[in-house]
Amino acid sequence: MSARTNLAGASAFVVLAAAALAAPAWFVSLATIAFANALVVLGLIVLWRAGLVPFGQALYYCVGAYTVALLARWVGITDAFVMLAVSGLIAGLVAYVVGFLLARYREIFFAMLSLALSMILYGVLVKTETLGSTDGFGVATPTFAGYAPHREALGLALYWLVLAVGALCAFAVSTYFRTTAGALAIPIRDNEIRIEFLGLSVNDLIHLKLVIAGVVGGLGGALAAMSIGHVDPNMSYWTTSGGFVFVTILAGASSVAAAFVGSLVFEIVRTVAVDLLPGFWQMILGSVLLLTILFLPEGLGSVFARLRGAPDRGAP
Amino acid sequence: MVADTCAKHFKILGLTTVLMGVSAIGVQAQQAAAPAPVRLGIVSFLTGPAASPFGIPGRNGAEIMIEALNGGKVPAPYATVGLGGTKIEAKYVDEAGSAANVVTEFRNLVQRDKVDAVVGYISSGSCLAVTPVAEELKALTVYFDCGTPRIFEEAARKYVFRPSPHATMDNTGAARYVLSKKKDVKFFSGINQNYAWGQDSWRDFLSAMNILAPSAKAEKELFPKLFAGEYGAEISTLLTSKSQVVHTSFWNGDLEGFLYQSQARGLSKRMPIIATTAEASIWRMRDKMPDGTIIGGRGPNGPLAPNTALNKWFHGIYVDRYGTPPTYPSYQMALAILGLKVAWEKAQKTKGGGAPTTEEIVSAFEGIEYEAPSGKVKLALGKGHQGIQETAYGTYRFNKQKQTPEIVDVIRFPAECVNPPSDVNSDDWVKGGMKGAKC
Amino acid sequence: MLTAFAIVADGLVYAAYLFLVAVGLTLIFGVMKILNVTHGSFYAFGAYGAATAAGIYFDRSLPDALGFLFMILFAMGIGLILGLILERGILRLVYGKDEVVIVLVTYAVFLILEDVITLIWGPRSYGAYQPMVAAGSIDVGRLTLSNYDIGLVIIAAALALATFLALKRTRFGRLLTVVIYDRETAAAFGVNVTLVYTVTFVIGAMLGTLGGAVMAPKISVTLGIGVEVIVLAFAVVAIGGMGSIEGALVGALIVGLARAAAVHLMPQIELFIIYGVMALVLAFRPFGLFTRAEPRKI
Amino acid sequence: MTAILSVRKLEKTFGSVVAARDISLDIPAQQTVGIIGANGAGKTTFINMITGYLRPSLGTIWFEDRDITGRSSRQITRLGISRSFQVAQIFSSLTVMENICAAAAIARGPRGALAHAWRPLLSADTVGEARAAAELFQIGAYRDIRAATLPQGVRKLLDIAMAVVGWPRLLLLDEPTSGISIEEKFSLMDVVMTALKSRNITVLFVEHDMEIVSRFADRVLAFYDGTVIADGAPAQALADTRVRTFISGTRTVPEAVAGAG
Repeated sequence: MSARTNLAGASAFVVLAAAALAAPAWFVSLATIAFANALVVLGLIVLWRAGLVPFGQALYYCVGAYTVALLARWVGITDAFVMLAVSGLIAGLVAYVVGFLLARYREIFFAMLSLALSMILYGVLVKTETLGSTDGFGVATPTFAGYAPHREALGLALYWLVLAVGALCAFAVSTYFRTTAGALAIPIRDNEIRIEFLGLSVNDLIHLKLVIAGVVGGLGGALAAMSIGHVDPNMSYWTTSGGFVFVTILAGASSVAAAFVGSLVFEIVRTVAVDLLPGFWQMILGSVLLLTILFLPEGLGSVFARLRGAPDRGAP
Repeated sequence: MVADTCAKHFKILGLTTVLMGVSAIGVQAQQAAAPAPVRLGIVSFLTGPAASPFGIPGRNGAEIMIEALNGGKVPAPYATVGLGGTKIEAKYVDEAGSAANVVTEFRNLVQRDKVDAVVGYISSGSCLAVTPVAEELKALTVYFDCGTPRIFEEAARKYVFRPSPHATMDNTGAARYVLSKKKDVKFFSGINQNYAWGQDSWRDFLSAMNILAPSAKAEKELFPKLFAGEYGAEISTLLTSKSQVVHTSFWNGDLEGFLYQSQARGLSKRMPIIATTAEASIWRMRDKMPDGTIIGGRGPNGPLAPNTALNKWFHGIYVDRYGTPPTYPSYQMALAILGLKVAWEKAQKTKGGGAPTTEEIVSAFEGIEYEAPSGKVKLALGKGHQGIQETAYGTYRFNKQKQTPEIVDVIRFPAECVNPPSDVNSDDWVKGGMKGAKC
Repeated sequence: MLTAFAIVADGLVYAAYLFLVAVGLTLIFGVMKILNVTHGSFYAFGAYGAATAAGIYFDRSLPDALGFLFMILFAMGIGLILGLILERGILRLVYGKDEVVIVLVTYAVFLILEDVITLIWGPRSYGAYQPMVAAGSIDVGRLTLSNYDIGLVIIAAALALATFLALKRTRFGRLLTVVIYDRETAAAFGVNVTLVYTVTFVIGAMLGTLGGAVMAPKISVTLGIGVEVIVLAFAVVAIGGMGSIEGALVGALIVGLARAAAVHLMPQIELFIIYGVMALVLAFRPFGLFTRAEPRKI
Repeated sequence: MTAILSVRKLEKTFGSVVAARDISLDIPAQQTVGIIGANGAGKTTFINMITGYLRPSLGTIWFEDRDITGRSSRQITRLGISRSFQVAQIFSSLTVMENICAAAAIARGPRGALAHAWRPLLSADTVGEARAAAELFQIGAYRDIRAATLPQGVRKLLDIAMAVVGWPRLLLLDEPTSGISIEEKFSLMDVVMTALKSRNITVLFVEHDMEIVSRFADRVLAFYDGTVIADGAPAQALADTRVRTFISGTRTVPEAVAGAG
């Protein structure tokens, strides 16, 4: 079973990677940003399965993005791989520290506290005038182990990087879902007490999930910063987090691939809405969200599950 | 079961691939029918808090300007149709959203819609985010409203231009006006929104005051959060201070709310408020704008614009169409579009006819001087990419007989008085004593 | 001395503002367990409604006080209609879903309503300053206070008292208390929970529009005012304890006074006050000041 | 015979309500003890204190010569005390096999959550362990069924199987037959008790049905008003006057009053 899934994932990866050569440049960069955001959504799915919905996941996105921007600005490092590794590490570290507090909370209190934390980072960045306050600052063009592409080549390189990191994270997370700690996500939502009575700390399990979500969120932010070429404190604002939760609802938590499809669909819907009705695109987005919840409560991922006849599970 | 869920991936990933493919095909179909006119992407806030004061007036300015250009109705020397005889086709895009959204939509305009140039951007954050992308895509981009001097000070740019002056002028001008009206200022305060625009504005104003009136002391430096709405505590703080003037770079909703509240509590009688963007609000606030408020319009725009034929024409067609006078974003938009026209036609002339290439327009654009409804502009800074204009400040008075806002005691400051010389960072220039200012 | 007085006065005014925007939110959460993002839209509709009413009423040389009443009634009328449409038309379809999913439903409705505002009122901003101008001001030393602000504090206090009495003394209020305390038992004892939900949501919506209506004279009614209010109200409610009216009152007072003190004494930290207080309170009392965790029965 | 569990002067108060008081007793290894008592008599409070869900107000609890008073349920589980629940506490989104595997993986694995993020839930040794437990409780046929859809009896057995898969030495069963029809009760208890005996587990079980108690228990603890009013072999304990009056209901109240007088 697992082998077949991995094969399917690998072939989809190859097809997606090749598709970039045929797709127009603007679409490649749209997909790059969409897949970078999908990493944050992937982290949300990890938490979502355990019934936890943070309204402040943008915290890690922003930490990852600023890490990339500051590495270039202060240290002079522009190598994409080094920047990614450091961003993931730092975002994970932030999640680890914050996790000691957050892991004790559930439901709406978890959501609100995570929101408060991300807004505190927002406040700090707004106060940091040397980093351009709300205007933010530019991110140096990344290099790839010595290779320094420009224009279309840069767009493709970034797209492939995002795709590769996305595939690795998707593989890692879906492997994690099969481990004991990973499989105990929905059980946390169903029945925390039983897990405690089996001898495992639910708070520790959640702490671990927070770190995983933080690392992938940080990687997402790092990749987004590289492909946007600019960072600003808005990346930590609550509406940014709201956007990620929006995509998670759209995608559903039933599979890791849904994060990528959902994120791409969201970007396409948004850009089409802005194109068609420049003054009223929020209305279109809101309607899409509402209709998704009403008619596809388990997200886009569930459509495929229904086709297969498998029972839905995952989203709360 | 657990393993089972992962088996869905195949179909989902398949869908993603199909989506990418379909979009790619759709786009290629679109590209086939390339239109003959010059295509412009016009970007401004069409939704959100900045739409009403800046985005919509900016778009309106573009709308009537493009219409008049296409009809060949703009007074001389701009009477040629469109750009060098070719009509303009505009596509209006919303600036609202994250930096990622702004950059994505910019790429869409350039790479998908194949526009010949992009004119727009109100937020400094947008301009900073778009600049490297414009350079990378070699896409001619003309900013119309964003204020940060950083765009051309952080690096030399090739494809990006901003005819409207940057925000340093607004605040050095404000300091000079205050001091020319109240020579004995001992204490002054500031209330600015806690984000880049407010912080930068206060820093420039403070530095300029420190240079021009070293004995005057900044008393309260208030930074309420953006869109706070309720300013009771800030007004109390100012009321209990010794300040003789308050500086603010608030705009639209925040400015109006602050002015309503400070009027109700007598603050505006105690000390004049110098509001660097208030020109955009006078037509809405009318008699609710306190008399004596010092009004800025981010340059010689609106009632502060020079009394020229071009200005009268622009003001006239705008009022006819929209029923309200044009405010500074409309003037800045007209400035940007006319700049593009001048550069375009100069390039065309150099070339000896036919549509100029982006490279040709870009080199023609550098350092041009021309006249717009807001008077003369010269692209003197940032290696010929950043415009300077004179600026003007005045004092507000609501004329009760004519039932109309008036700006009196207008003082005009020459461009070289309130702008740094080329190749000097504006922050350093102000802090270093505004050397070389020709007033 | 004057500064201390100013801090208290400003703090009370800000607290009144916070309480007025938070009370409807906490009521709906208490009864229905819905964290209602649409509350921001209610606030905005209330402000726009009040501005429209002010436009209709003033300039006709009618008494000012009645004009204020007209603005409030007009705005609350909008709240009534909007609340009914949303509860009957949309929310009832999603009852029983996860709390967080319902939050997202209200978020979706909020996005839609943001554009509905543009459709109805256009992008321009509106003023409704007449009541504040008419109210005048009084001087306390160098400090001039707006009578309208004092009125705002009185309105907030009266509203707090009224909600308190309504919950304790009226039949419907006691019914609400029962539903807040234990929904299932209430239903089992024959309380018509569906009706209670509808009425509560409509009252919450009307309180939201009331908040917008009384703030409208102080602010410029413009696009996006609802967004700012949401997080503010959420924070107050989270600090006080979700669903607790006393909590909203105390939360508003804490944040109001803390913010006023910050503006007067340390303006640099103003930006962090609300989230700082919220993170601090939640760190020590995870369920807010006025709610307690209930241990699960096994 | 040494005691596996010893409690001394155990007391639990909630405000002014006394839920348990002055409980002192020893349970020898491999004994099967039935706990009886009316609702609110303190049976579940007693179990909750031993398993760490409630912290005693006073008194001490010793397990295998170790003071476990006030330790968390998680730690106590790791020391070898397991429990089942009045309402089966199972993971309804997982299959029967996954439920038991989760229990087995936790019981066999280390304490930290991180260590569980490397091993698959369905690894060879947990599956083997889980399969054995499923066979032991005769629910192997339901292996791949989602727990949410299980019949009540199987839910109960699954709940107990999850408690047993970690090889506890002391097991507390909170009303194992609640919610089960009278016809099924005995067969269910047969399965459970046979399984537990085969693993040499000391058992405390709460039960309302006196027939079941007298059939399966070696010893009976009768709870009334927060304390133990009778302790002894089933025949002896069930014959106690107060037990007959307050718990088993085989004696009418006037007699009880007379007897008490």
